[in-house]
This record gives sequence, C-alpha cells and structure tokens, in this order.
Amino acid sequence: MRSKVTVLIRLKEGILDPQGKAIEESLPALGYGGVESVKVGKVIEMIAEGADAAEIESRVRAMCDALLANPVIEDYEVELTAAREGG
Amino acid sequence: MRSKVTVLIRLKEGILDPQGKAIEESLPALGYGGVESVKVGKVIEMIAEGADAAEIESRVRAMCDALLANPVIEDYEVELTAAREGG
Amino acid sequence: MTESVSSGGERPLHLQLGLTDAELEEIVSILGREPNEIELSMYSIMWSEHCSYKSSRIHLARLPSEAPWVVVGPGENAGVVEIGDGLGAVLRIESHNHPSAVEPFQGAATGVGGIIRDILTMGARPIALADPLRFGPIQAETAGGPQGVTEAEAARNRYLVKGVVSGISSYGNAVGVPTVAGEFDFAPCWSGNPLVNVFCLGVMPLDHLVLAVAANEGDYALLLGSTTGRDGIGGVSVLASAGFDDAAASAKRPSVQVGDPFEEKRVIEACLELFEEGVVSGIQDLGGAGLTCATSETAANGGKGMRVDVAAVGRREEGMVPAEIMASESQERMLAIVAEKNLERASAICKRWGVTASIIGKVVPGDNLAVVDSSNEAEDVRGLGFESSELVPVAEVPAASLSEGPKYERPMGKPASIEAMRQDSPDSLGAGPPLADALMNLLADPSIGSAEWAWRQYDHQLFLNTVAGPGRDATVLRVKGTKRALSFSCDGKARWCELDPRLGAAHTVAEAARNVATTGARPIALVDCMNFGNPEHPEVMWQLSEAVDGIAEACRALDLPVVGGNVSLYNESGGRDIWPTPIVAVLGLIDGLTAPPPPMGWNESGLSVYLLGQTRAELGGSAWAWRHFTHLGGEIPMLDLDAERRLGELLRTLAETDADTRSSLISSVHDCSEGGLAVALAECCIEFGVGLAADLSEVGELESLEPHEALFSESAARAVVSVQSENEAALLAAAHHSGVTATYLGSTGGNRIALGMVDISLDEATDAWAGALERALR
Amino acid sequence: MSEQGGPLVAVIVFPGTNCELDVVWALDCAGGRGELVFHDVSDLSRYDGAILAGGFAHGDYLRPGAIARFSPVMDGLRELAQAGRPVVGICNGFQVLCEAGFLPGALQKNAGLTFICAPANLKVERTASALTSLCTQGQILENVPINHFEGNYTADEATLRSIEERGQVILRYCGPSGDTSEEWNPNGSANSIAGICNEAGNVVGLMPHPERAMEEITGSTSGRPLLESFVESARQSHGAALGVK
Ligand SMILES: Nc1ncnc2c1ncn2[C@@H]1O[C@H](COP(=O)(O)OP(=O)(O)O)[C@@H](O)[C@H]1O
Ligand SMILES: [Mg+2]
Repeated sequence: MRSKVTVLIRLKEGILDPQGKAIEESLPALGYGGVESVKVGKVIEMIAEGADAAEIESRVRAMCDALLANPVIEDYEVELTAAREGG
Repeated sequence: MRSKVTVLIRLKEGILDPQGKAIEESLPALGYGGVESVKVGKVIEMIAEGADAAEIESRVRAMCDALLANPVIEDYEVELTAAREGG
Repeated sequence: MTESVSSGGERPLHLQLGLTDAELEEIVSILGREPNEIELSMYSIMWSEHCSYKSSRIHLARLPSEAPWVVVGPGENAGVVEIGDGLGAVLRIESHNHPSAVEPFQGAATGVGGIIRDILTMGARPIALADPLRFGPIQAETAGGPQGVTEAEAARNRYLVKGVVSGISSYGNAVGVPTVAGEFDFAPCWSGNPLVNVFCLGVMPLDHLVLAVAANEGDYALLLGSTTGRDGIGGVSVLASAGFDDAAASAKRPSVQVGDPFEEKRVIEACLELFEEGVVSGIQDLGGAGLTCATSETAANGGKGMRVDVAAVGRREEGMVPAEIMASESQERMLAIVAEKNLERASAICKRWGVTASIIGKVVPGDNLAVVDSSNEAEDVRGLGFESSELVPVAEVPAASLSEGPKYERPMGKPASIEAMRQDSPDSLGAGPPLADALMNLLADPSIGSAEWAWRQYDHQLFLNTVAGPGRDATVLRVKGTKRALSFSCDGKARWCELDPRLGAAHTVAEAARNVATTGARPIALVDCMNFGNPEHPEVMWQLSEAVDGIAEACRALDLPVVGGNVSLYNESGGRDIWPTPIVAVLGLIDGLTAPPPPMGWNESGLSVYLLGQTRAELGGSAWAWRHFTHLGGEIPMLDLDAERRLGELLRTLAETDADTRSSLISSVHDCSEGGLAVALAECCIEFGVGLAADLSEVGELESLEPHEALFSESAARAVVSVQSENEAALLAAAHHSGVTATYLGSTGGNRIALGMVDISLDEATDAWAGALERALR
Repeated sequence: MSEQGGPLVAVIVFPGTNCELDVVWALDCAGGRGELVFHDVSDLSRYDGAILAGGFAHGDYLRPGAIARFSPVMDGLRELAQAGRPVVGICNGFQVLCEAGFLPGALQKNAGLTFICAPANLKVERTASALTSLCTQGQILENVPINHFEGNYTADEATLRSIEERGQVILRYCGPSGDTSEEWNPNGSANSIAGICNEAGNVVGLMPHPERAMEEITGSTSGRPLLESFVESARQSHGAALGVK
C-alpha cells in the first residue's frame, strides 16, 4: 500500500513561539486586527509505502519520535490520506 | 464569531525543496526506508474574530497574500475549524 | 521561459527563443544546414546578452588587463593575481538583478551561490563575499524620501531590501563564506529593478590553479552536485536578458530558483579535496546556460570535442526533454573533467561528502559538442551514450560557435538631456536648509547612515581572517600562514555617472582605490560590474562606452589591471533605463600586517585632526543637493588622478603599522566621499563616541567657499586623519613630501561635533546615523 | 596526550559544519592540538576531548542538529562524555548536543527572527566545568562573538528550574558591568542562558564562539580563558578510562 502521509508538528503548550509572536505583533500594523494566539508549526508531507495503514502510521510515528519532531519542545500529529500515486 | 483557523503553506510544484530533500536523503540511513517525495511546509494556526466564516476566511486569505505566504513560490490553503475559545 | 521549445506558436521558434533573423542566418551558415530545435535552443541561450556579452564585448576590450602580477585576467571564471608566498587571490563580481526583482530572497541567495562557484572553479577556497546593493527609495516623499515617491512604492522597495538581505544572510552564512562588506544606495531609478551585485574573493596556492578546459581525449565529464530540474530553464535569456514589466514578471514566476546552501557547501568541500588530490584536469561551474555552457566552453577551451549523454544526467523532474536538460540552470552543480585513471578516486571523494557525481560525457576528437540521448536504448547502453559513436546525436554543433557568439557594435548617442542637466548647477539652490539640519539629514539618510542592520545579519568573521570588518572604508582580511593581508572595497557612484558616465566611472575607481589605501594597502586588481539599461537604446550604449573609458583611464593612471567583471543590461524601471551604475571592487595587498590598521574614527581626546587634499565648491551630483532638493545637475567634481595617486601613496605610508611598535603614525583615517567633509568628520566622531572642536574656515584655500560648500562639497582625493601631537610634524613632512595639502581642522574631545559654522550633539548625530537604515525600513 | 604539544582534541565535522578550521586554529592558540574528525568515525578513544564546531550541519534543515545526531560519531562522543573527558558543543555543536540528549533543552529561532553576528558580553556563572575552570565566578568576558539564527535557549519550566537549581548554567549574556537582565539578552534565551553543562560539568554547550575571540588582531581575546580551560581539562582527563573496563 502507498499512502500520502501528513505530519503536523507544533510547539508544545507553554513553549514560547517567537515566530507566532512576531506575526501576531505585525498584523495590526498591516491592518489585520482581530487575530490572536498565532502559532507557527511545520507540516511535513510524504509518500510512504507499507503493508497497511497501521503499519505505515506506526513507522511514521517512529520517524517523528526519532527525527521529525523534537520531543523536548514539540508535539506532532500523523494523518494518512487516501492512498495515491505521485506526490 | 470566533474561529480557529489553520493555514497550510507549501512550496509550489516544481520549486526545489532543499529541506525535504535533506530529510529524504537521511531517512534510509536511520532505518526508515519506503518513504519518498518528502516536502516541508508551514502550518500557521490562529484564533480569528469576525462577522462570519466567509468574512474571516477572506481576511485570512488577504493576510496570506500580504504576509504569511510568499505567493511567488508558495501556495496556501485556509481552513476554518469549529469556533472555539482559547488556542 | 514558459513556452516549451517544441511548441509551434505563430511566431517562428527562433524569434520565440529570442534569436533574431540575422542570428538564425548566422547559425545556418555555421552549421551548413538548418538547426534543429535542440540546437536552436542551445544557441539561443548561449547567444543571449547575459552569456555572450554581444553588446558590450567590443567595449570591454578597451579595459587594461595586464600587470606582471596578473596570473589570470578576464575571460576565465574569475581573475587571479599573485600575492606572494606562492599564493594567488581570486576575485570576481556578478549581478543577480532580475532574479532578485522577481523573488528577492531566492534571487539574492542564488546570486551568492553562483559567484562562489566561479571562485571555486579556479581551484580556490572562497573566503569572503561582499554585496553592493541598489534599491528604489525606501521612504515615501512624505517620510523624507525623494520627490514623487509614493508609500506603496517605498513599501515594495522595503520588502525587496529585507528579502535580499535575508537571502544573502541565509545562503552566505549557511554555505560558510563570510560576508565582510557591502554597500547600499537608494534612488527612484532602481525602484522595481534593484541591483544585487555580489563580489567573492578566494585564496589559493598558485600550483592548484585549474582552468575550464577539456583538453585530453578520453577524459570524462563528471556532473557534480544537485540534480537537474526545470528550474531556471530559459532563466538566462528570459530572466536575465530582457526587460520586463509587472505582468511579465508574474508570468515568469515558476522559473524562480531555490538555493540549497547545504548542497553547495558539500560541493565546495568535495571540489577542494579533488583539487588537493590533483584528480581533475579541468573544471567549470554551471551557471547561466547550464550544461550547454559548461560543456561547450570546456571543450572549446581545450580545442577538443565533447559527447554528452543527457540520459546520464540525474533529474528531479519527470519528462524532461534533451533541450531542457541542456538548458537547465539548476543551482549547485559543477562539471569536472577527469582522466579515466582518476575516476575512482574522484567518485570516492564525492561520495564521502555526499555529493552525487555522474559521468555524463567524454572528451572526443574534433571540435563538436554532440548531445546524445540514450534513454530509449537497451539497458546496458543507457546512460553510456558518450561511449558509443553509433548513437546518432540529437544535436551537434561546433563547441566554439556557442561560446563565441555574435558581437554587436550597437549605435551610440549622447542622451539629449545631459547638457541641460549639467547646466542646471546646484548654485541655483542657494545655501539650502540650516547647516545643522542639513548635516543631521545627511547622517540619517539610509544611503549614508550605518548599514549595520544588514551586516549584523551576515556572518562576517568566519575563518578568523577579519581584521577590519564591514562598516569600514575597506575590509581587511589577514592571509593566515603569511604576514600579508588583503584589503578591498566595493563602490559605485551612479548619480555622478548619470551626469557624466566617463568621469563618474573614473571617480568610482579612484574612490575604491582610496578606500583601500586608507588601510595601508596597495591596490593590485579591479573587477567591475556594469549595470546599465537597455542596450538597444543608443543612449545606454553611449553611457556604457563612456563608463568603460572612464574605468580604463583611471585604472591606467593607478596601475590597476581589470581582471574580470560582469555586464548586466536591460535594467529598467517603469519603462526608464536605470542610471548607469558601474560598480567596482578594488583589491589591495598589505605586505606585512602586524596589527590592525588605524580605525576610521578617533578613540581619544586631544588628537589633532587634519584634512588631506583640497576642497573646491563642488556640489554637482552631491548627496546634499539630492537629499534636500532631489536635485541632480551641474558638473560633478573634477578628478585629478595624479592627486589621487599621491594621496594614495601618502595614506599607505601613514596607515602602515610599524612591526615593532605595532602602531602607525596616524591614529585614525577616513576618506571623504558622500556628504563631504562634514559627514566624514561626524562619522569619525561617532565611531568611538569622541567629539571634535574644529574650525573649517581654512578649508578651501583655492577659492573662497560658502559654509555649505565647505561642509558638503564632495571634492575627490581627500581624507581626514588624526594624530598624536608628537606625530604632527612627521605627518606634515610626509604630506609635504607627497605634495598633498594638509589643513589643520581642530582637536578631538567632548560630546559635540563642533565645526565652527555648525555645532551638533554627538549623541543625536550618533542616533541619526546608527539607526538610519533600520528606521527607514520599519 | 600527544608527544608534541598539548592534548589531542577531536574537532567534529558534519557535512555543513564550517567552523572546524577556526576551532583547530584556536585550540592551537590555547595550547591544544585539534584534529578534524569526520562524522562517520565512531571511535574517539584516542582523543583527550572533543569539540563540535559550529556551522550548519546538514544545512540545519528540519531543525539544527536534528539529522546530525544520528551520525556514528555520536557514539564516540557519548563514550568520551561518560569517561569524563570534556565534550564541548559550540553554536551548532550546542544544538547537536541538545538534540542528541547530552544536554537538556532546545534552541529555537532568535526572538528577533534575524540572524545575529555581533559581540556579546558573558558572565561566568559556574567555574566547575570543562570550559570555565580557569575563570573566576562572576567574571565578565567582553565581546565574545555570537553568530546564529537559532540560539534562543528554551526548556519547559521544570527543566529550567532543575538546571538552575543544579547550577548547570555556566554562562549568561550580560551588560558591560554584569547585568544579566533582559536588556542584554540578544536572542530571547530563557534566563539569558548562553551556555550550560551536564551535572558533571564535562559536557558543555554554548552559543557564543570563543574561538573567534582568541587574538587581539581579530578584535577580542575574551575567548581565551574558555578554550584554555577546555585544553586544561582535556589535559587532565588524558588517559581517563573509556567505557567499562
Ligand atoms: N565588465 C567586465 N569587465 C571585465 N571583464 C568582464 C566584464 N564582464 C564580463 N567580463 C569577463 O567575461 C568573462 C565571461 O563572463 P561570464 O560569461 O559572465 O562568466 P560566467 O559564465 O563564469 O558567469 C569573465 O571572465 C568575466 O570576467
Ligand atoms: Mg563561471
């Protein structure tokens, strides 16, 4: 099975987010008020091959623990979307 | 209305993604084969206040064009999730 | 370029590709037949303005390029000059103007990547970068910018400035080459068409010199580095060689290239190891025109033929046709020519650094570049098409005909407006604003104030060579393992060139050489980047021709060989050509550096301050007239090259550090340029926060000067020095000996910049000057 | 220890590292002997200590240090660290040590979101470490260059409290007279932290570049006490047992 996998990586609650803060601060000056709690994270997308959805997911989770996310400051979420060809 | 908004920002097709490339190259050596087309993008989350969903969405899109994304090399997607309090 | 090479369209293909009917005829006569589509596309990119210098070549030939210490002059990827101890300094300047207008971050980043490969190609480790930059105004008229500048325009320019600076920072820092100098100027002519020039310096043992040649039959061509994609296809002919308006700019967006400094860093280390082990017989970077350029130039330089198999080229996109593979400008690639016996060693070195190396071609008898495509052949032949003479080439042309290209003698004509501009003397402006306001305004001008906002974002210390870093008249880098040091400065004086391109260009050279002299260095080489408008306008060709003559004249007078350069044409904004903007970098050599050269400013009280050189009423083209009246007119200052030469020699003697005392005769030295004497003196006070009490009434013994003239006149061949009282006599004697006028101005100390006719607070001046750029960018 | 000169120090090179030659040069100034060691080497037993030099290992892609921490050399470093020999990560090396779990916390983007190459003043907060043993408590090191985009030291509350309590902070950013308040914090680091160590003090990470402050001619000599301390602790740990013997 081939599946597109999306990993969302976000800073943990309580960890300061300098990028989010900078965006939040600059928005009003650009005329965009009414926005708060801006947080910036990463989205990593890939095509993974595996026996089945469960196997792929557990492998991607292992990749997140080892490499893609930094458990000291980040949380992650893994989502498999429809199996498909190409990127 | 208050809504949580998620913006996904990705490099356009055909634009080189050096980060994705570096991750993809390093995975096999770490024992994670079977993965390809790794792409790295950004996810920006925020709480936005507005008249209604349509108004919020169009304002966030304007923010993307002006600040959050680089339209020359990036595409973006805006999604409103259930209105809620807190971040 | 977005249209595919094979698409029909109504217009003939050669026109779509940017070739003229006459050029097509020329190709037919070279080949003795009609070119096919692949051949046509190869000619179109190689004969583009950017690659062939077809409009400028006849003029560049007038630049002096010889001196006993020149090892490699113009024509190679970079110039090389001997600096003693068996070492060579390698230098080059390039522009990445049009890509930066479309995508400032990536445009600037890939510009940095490109120039680094030019230096590397010679066999040298790149050790320093510098970035002379030009943008449209970043302040609207209402915020103190030039007349007519709207807030929207200023905002766009601010976006460009931030993007370019972070692109340079991001790529330069990560690739591991320090950015040690730079330069900013702002004027409406560059709005929408910023100039992003990049200078790079390398140092190498001269016996490691490698050239871009494929001279031995049987050697292989190895493609190193990144995979090949569709990025930048046609970038040369479209992005770099045609003027464009906003709509066209959006259409070109997909061809934006993304730099990968990590790949480049690995390529640098792998190549340096290849050179160290002596396993390459030639090497060429892939820049404009990609593989077409690299393969044809190495073959032509070696007087041989080359056979290339596009099926052997690693790709990152599917369905690429041979013409695309040959044209791709994907970054971070090099072409190494390697003898068969060295292949294994070369591959092993590349592998260790994680650099992909594929054999894509072979040096063969004859003088043709033949492109074959074995992708549909049997598996045992696939990717090996360069080995078999049976495969019929999909393109085959004489290699030299690609790289030689046409040469045009385009019509030239003096701009009609120039005489009227020169007659519009700044005398008509009167005395201008109150002197204190005028001085404060100039200090706060982003073209004059500190650029620290930018260079704080650049790693300017890597390699531990930086003895005098950014923010100085010239940068000084020690050469480890020797007693020597290199000094260099990048300069451009576009306002003056607009009024008088010949004299303005000569002044540009003189100023860069003077900057280098303030560090005690002897200027030894120059590279130039000729940023001009549309060469199809006779006025632009006249400006280019005049500027070349001005540079040539100044270089001859100062014994400076031009060892390389770059030409960027079609720089237009809002349908108007930019001011002629030649930018030069002058390299100087210090033979024995035992301590840092004297600083620009004074760092203690009680020093005597002298002005060296003569001041005239010369406000034509000055920062004073431009800043306060958006006025550009009159005659620019006179240039006495002999006086420049004598001042240079004097400064060298004064700034030289004595090996025993580790100090020099003078305590500080700073040349006078934009903003004149007043700005120079203020900058000297600001550096260490030590004020000055001076009297400028003795300035200008040749003619009587109005106060604003004494303060802001931009007469050339001047510098400000400070000395301990016990060294005053020696200073005066040395000046007298060199025939340079020395005028006592006053003594250092206090917290005012008190110049007699004007007196301002040092704190306020410091604040205005230090925050000039950052404030304007907010 | 090498026959000629001082202790032998492994200077670790990942693809993308760029300060390795500078560190070798600076070690020489400090009386040590640096040798470049490529990241694919896992046996470091012949070295008296190691320095992970700054730069952009693997391009700093994903996160600085994220990919580097899987290199074979990390095993060798772990052994050196366990044996009590000094292991110091400078800048990118600090990021690698945090990612690899040698040191607590993480380094995020600078609060100002720009790269900063500038001098910083540092206050010595602990002298029992491989990098500060020759310093005095409270000593101010003036004008030590920092050069980073991601030097903003971050950890959760509990971790921060614990490293403060155990005295693992060895260097803080400060003003000319030692004031460590926010005003002098260049990058937003929690508690103005510029460098930390493990509990034993032999594993150290810091963002500033002491190797850039070794000689008058390049502007500052304030890095000397740091690298001289390092060389001294390498000298003392010469022959310290590796692994379980
Ligand atoms: N304005 C100039 N002054 C002197 N030499 C120049 C100038 N412009 C180009 N050259 C020289 O012409 C040669 C070809 O330049 P170019 O095609 O841009 O090289 P590359 O393909 O390496 O980028 C180089 O050696 C360059 O130094
Ligand atoms: Mg080149």
